[in-house]
Amino acid sequence: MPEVTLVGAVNLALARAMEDDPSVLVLGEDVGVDGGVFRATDGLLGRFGPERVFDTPLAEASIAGMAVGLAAQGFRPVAEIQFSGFIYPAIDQMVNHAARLRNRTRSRLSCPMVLRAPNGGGIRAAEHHSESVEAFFVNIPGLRVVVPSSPAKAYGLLLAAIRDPDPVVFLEPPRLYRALKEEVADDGRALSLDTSFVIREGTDVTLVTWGASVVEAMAAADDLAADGVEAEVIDVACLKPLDMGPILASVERTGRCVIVHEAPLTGAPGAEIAARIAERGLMSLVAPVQRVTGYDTVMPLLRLEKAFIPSTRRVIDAALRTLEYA
Amino acid sequence: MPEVTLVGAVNLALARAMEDDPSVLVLGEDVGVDGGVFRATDGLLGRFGPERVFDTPLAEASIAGMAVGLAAQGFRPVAEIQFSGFIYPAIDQMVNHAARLRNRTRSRLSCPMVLRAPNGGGIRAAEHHSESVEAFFVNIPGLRVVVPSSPAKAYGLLLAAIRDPDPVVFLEPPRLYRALKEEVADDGRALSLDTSFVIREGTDVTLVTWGASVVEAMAAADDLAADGVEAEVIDVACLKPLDMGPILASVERTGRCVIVHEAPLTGAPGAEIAARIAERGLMSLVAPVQRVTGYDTVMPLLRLEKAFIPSTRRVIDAALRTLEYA
Amino acid sequence: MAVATFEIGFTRFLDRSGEVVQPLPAFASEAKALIPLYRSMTRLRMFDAKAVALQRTGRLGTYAAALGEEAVTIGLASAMAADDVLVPAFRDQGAQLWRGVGLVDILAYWGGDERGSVAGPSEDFPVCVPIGTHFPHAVGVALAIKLRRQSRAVVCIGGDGATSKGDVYEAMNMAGLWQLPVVFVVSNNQWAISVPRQRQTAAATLAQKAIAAGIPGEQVDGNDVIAVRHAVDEALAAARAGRGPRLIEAVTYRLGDHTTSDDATRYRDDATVSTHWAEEPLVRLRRYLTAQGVWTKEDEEAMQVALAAEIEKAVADYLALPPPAPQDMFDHLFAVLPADLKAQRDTLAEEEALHA
Amino acid sequence: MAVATFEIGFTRFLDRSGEVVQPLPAFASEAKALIPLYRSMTRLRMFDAKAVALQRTGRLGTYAAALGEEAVTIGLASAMAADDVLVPAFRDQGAQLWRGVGLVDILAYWGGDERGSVAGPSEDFPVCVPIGTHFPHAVGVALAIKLRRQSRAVVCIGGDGATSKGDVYEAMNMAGLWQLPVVFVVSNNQWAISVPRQRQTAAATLAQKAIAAGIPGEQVDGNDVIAVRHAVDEALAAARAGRGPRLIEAVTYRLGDHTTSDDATRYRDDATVSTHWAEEPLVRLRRYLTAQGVWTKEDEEAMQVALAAEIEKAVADYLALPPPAPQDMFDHLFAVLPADLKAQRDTLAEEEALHA
Ligand SMILES: Cc1ncc(C[n+]2csc(CCOP(=O)(O)OP(=O)(O)O)c2C)c(N)n1
Ligand SMILES: Cc1ncc(C[n+]2csc(CCOP(=O)(O)OP(=O)(O)O)c2C)c(N)n1
Ligand SMILES: [Mg+2]
Ligand SMILES: [Mg+2]
Repeated sequence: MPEVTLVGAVNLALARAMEDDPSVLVLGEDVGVDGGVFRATDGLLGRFGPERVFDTPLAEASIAGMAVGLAAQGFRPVAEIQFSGFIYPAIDQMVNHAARLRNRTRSRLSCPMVLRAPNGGGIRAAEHHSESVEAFFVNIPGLRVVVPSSPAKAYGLLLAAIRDPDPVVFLEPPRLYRALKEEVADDGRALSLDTSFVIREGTDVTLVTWGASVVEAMAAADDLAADGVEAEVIDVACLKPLDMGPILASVERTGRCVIVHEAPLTGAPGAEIAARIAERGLMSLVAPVQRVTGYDTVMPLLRLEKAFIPSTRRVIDAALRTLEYA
Repeated sequence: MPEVTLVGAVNLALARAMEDDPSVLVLGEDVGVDGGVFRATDGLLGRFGPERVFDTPLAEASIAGMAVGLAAQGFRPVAEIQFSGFIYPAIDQMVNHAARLRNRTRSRLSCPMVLRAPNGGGIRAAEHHSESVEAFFVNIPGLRVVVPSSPAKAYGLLLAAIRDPDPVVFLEPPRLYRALKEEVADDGRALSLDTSFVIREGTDVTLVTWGASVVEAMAAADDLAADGVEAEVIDVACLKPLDMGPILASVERTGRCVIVHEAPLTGAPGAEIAARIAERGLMSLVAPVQRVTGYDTVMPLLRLEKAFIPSTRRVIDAALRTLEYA
Repeated sequence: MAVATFEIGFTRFLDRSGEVVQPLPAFASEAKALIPLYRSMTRLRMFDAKAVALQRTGRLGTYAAALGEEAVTIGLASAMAADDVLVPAFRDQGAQLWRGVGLVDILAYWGGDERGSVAGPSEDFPVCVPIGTHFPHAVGVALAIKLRRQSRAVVCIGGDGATSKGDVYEAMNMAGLWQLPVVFVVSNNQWAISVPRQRQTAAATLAQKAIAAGIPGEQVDGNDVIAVRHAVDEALAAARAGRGPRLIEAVTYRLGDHTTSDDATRYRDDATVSTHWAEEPLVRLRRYLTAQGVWTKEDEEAMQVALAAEIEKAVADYLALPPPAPQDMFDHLFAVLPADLKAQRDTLAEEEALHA
Repeated sequence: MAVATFEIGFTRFLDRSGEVVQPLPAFASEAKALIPLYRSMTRLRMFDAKAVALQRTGRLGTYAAALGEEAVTIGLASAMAADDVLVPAFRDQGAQLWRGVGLVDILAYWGGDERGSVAGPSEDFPVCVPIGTHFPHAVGVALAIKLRRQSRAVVCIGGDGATSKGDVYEAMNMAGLWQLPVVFVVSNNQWAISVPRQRQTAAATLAQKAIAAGIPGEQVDGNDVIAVRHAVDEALAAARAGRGPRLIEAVTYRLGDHTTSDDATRYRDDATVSTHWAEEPLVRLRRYLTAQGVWTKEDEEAMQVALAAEIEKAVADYLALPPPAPQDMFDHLFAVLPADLKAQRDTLAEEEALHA
């Protein structure tokens, strides 16, 4: 099994999906000869040709909108938005069309498309290149929202997203694109889009997170373990629909929950998770649910981005706060 | 004091703001001679002339973007989006520019604009005309999000929004536009944008809501009172920034909370409120926090819209569920 | 130094009095062949009138009649082959009807029932309410057709107001770039609700919007169904032959309110509207048919009776449609309903049962 | 029948060898008057090179040099009056510098510090990173100017890639409709990252995008600073006089990578790029100035020494900038920080203190 980076795994999954299914297309700005600004689509043009891998004009609204048309025709377009800070013009198409085409035609037409974008900071990028936008998609009925946190998950979840009969927004953390390598078997096996993943077991406190923040959550769990505190870590990965099963089961055991994400606090998916715990796991809780998140500020330019992104330190502090309750 | 409808109060506030401050402009599709499709801007063109009240081309992205430019120049544009289902193309401008212009220039430039739109269903309108979009705005740092629920609040909050030095998204429930009349003194007095409003006092359960759902929450409170259950009702009104003070204080007394809103459940502002209760009011809770909301479905066409909109019945049932806990 | 020059043409065959002003295209060489067009335009007008009446009496939701624009929507549909794909705006029930969507379906949709969008040629898009957002869909469909090397094409329709939207421009630009088989038709009815076409743009014609996209643009008399059909015919032939997209501006006039929610007397005077009645598309075609001796008063009466009966029947069927079940709102959200939605669906069903 | 015709012109004064190909405009009648332009273009090129070097050594964030496009950005800025408003794209540090923004500020911004956008003419917009989204801002500013009946104007800049965006079209259309005092300049450097201009649009020129908006469009040689300045001069004069907006396409070439994050060798070959070096704007102007006898080798050397010193000084000042405090991220979000944000700010400050 080859060791690949997360962006390498994205590339593998795209190639595998295209190999398996001639209706899969890859499109977006600079995805062709350049192979994507992060190289996620590297080599695909050479391998699958200009009819299946093509650059679009610079027009995010219509990249999404054109994908809707292709998908309605039975293609499976995988459209790349170069950075999630430029995804906003595509929201109109996602909410008003992609996510409702099946519903509004009572399944006469459907929209099996994927909208991929790098999402999040920590790469010393320019203004507008480090945003976390998942909150803009989780309220859209008919949509799936997926955020991988490792090469294996990127591979398996992206395959699942491409094969899914409905539209998926797939947000990749660029901070993890080349941060770690992992053995990934290119076996065409998709992961489920309906499951939260327990990635570390523990009995004292539940850390719930996704995307790049998985790194800080796992580091915090390591540090806490050194102090005798066993944290369970759950990578939600699929933010919508949301699988609360493992989270509620864990909180039932630990009684404590810290939610960690990079998006600004207010109205992000962490709120939804906390709300569902307050509804369905309340009686298990011995301590207030904590959220360690980006602040409700504009993502600062690079000199301050580290101060914005939830640190391991902040996760540990929050976990320890929950442990102050008996 | 004249009795006015909610849409009448919007009109009064616009006129008052324009009267008081020559930098206030009203713009949007059909806001001029037609007076807006709901008549919110009726008479303003005649009174303030075509340089201050003007129709724009049909282009929501640029209506918002042009307002940013006007606001940076010191005007106070109040831009109307005809229905909130057409507000999505404006999100890019709101998040990437309006809400961050002050921050990214360290206050050299600022953006005192208001983006108004009817928001919500219940008026037997066509497809895409009954959406609830508040969830798309509450995660945007630097923005205020306001939803009036009565003529008096519409008047006072809209005045405050127009006078506020920063951008405000102002979402008006069309179901209430003409549903009730109220005495509103046209005295130019603004309400605070930093306060949740306790609109009915009670000791047994806290109903937290905003916009049109205030109607069902109040009706539920009446019904519950007939059964001896005293519900406190809080109209959040300003969804961002969020004033948790009255909510936490109430839950501290009641131990029970039902959140009611029309937007689809997942990731709507109700989640944020529940999350904050789980964080800061957990120890007061005797019962799980309940949310009575629109379903996570596309807003159905008019034959089913009543089944989608939270009913008084559903609010009562949820309140009674919280009372099953001791 | 001039590096590029452009020209926008205008085409008309039948003038307002039904006189032929230039040689007719082949499809119109026999006057009789135009009768189906005339019949469909009349059917649309009668149906629209009925729908408006239903709305006025609370039995339909908001409705947008095509009054005055029948030649555009029927003309373009009549140029299409069965396997071409229609991507319509919200006022294009005429084109839908021509292509086989039932009167009942149109009523069901505007009556607030998603089942109204099931019928019709299976690849056609349902009508699009958010202005202009369907233009990129047409590009995607056309790209799909091109990738499959099929000889068919897409027709996408928008209004004068739609031409101000950025996505409409983006879509035309993409279609031009890739030389896709799509025909964009702008039904310039001079109004976007209360905003007159002159307040949408300083452009002298809407056809010239095509120049920005590097594609041909032309104007036709949108009240002359022969001109509309001819232009769309030619554009479709070019598109199917791989010669790329075109933009056709059909110049017409909205004779009625914007929709049943609108009161046009607030922003335009009846006198102006009246002058446009002299241009309207049905009369001129009837005059021509009559002059050619292929249409009589009796034909007219018989047609009207038959159409009225058809429409009455459709209305009765529509009114008899059983209401959708509330839990239907979950059933077409996803191919397979995810677990957390299934829970919501169950709750809804339970509550319905409980309080039934 | 033709109902509208259009023509796109092209203007050049200095060819690639620095020969004058047509009578010069008044501002250029004395060759000496062009020296400040030459000096600013050189300053920009030297500064860009330094910034790229800083990025390469980890002391600056991503940076977009204007290599090859100096005549566009300096030319347009030199045409502006102090009280005109600049609404720049992300590659327009040249125009910012001309208008008084400090070298240190440019470095601070691209070095990741919001304080870099404080300086400069107080009404100018900061650079815009999301492509094309600033075009509507320019419209708003121009409308403000028109409403106040001021005699000033706005200059808004975008790239060839930007012309594919819907908001860019929408903005030009609005500006045309209201005849606003704004000049749109497209710096067509032939590339949008890896996508060549031919893959953005089928339009023969980008200047013709203006036709859709009903405004005049023209091409100029974007490597000829005289042509750029002249066209913007004239457009600004028309705009200030109430004659509405224009679109100027400046045809130039991006000689370097897209930004420091880019590796242009992946998608274009050096040989092609080389041919464009023969067109670049500094050499041709220097040839002209030298031929006119107003510029010597000694002048060139003295200028380079002075500029290098100025730039070194700026870099030192930039590197000495104290880091922003983390809680600064709260301080310009709102005019008055709302209570719930104040709590977040306090927490952040406490945590910083605790773990310092
Ligand atoms: C994006 C969007 N904005 C606003 C509206 C509200 N609206 C419905 S129709 C209309 C005018 C459309 O004008 P035009 O494109 O000329 O079509 P017509 O109504 O004349 O057929 C408006 C503003 C909408 N449906 N979509
Ligand atoms: C809306 C948006 N989409 C994508 C990007 C990423 N991006 C940055 S520059 C660029 C190309 C811009 O090309 P052009 O407009 O020609 O300007 P140039 O870089 O040549 O100056 C792209 C795609 C962006 N900044 N904004
Ligand atoms: Mg119209
Ligand atoms: Mg370029």
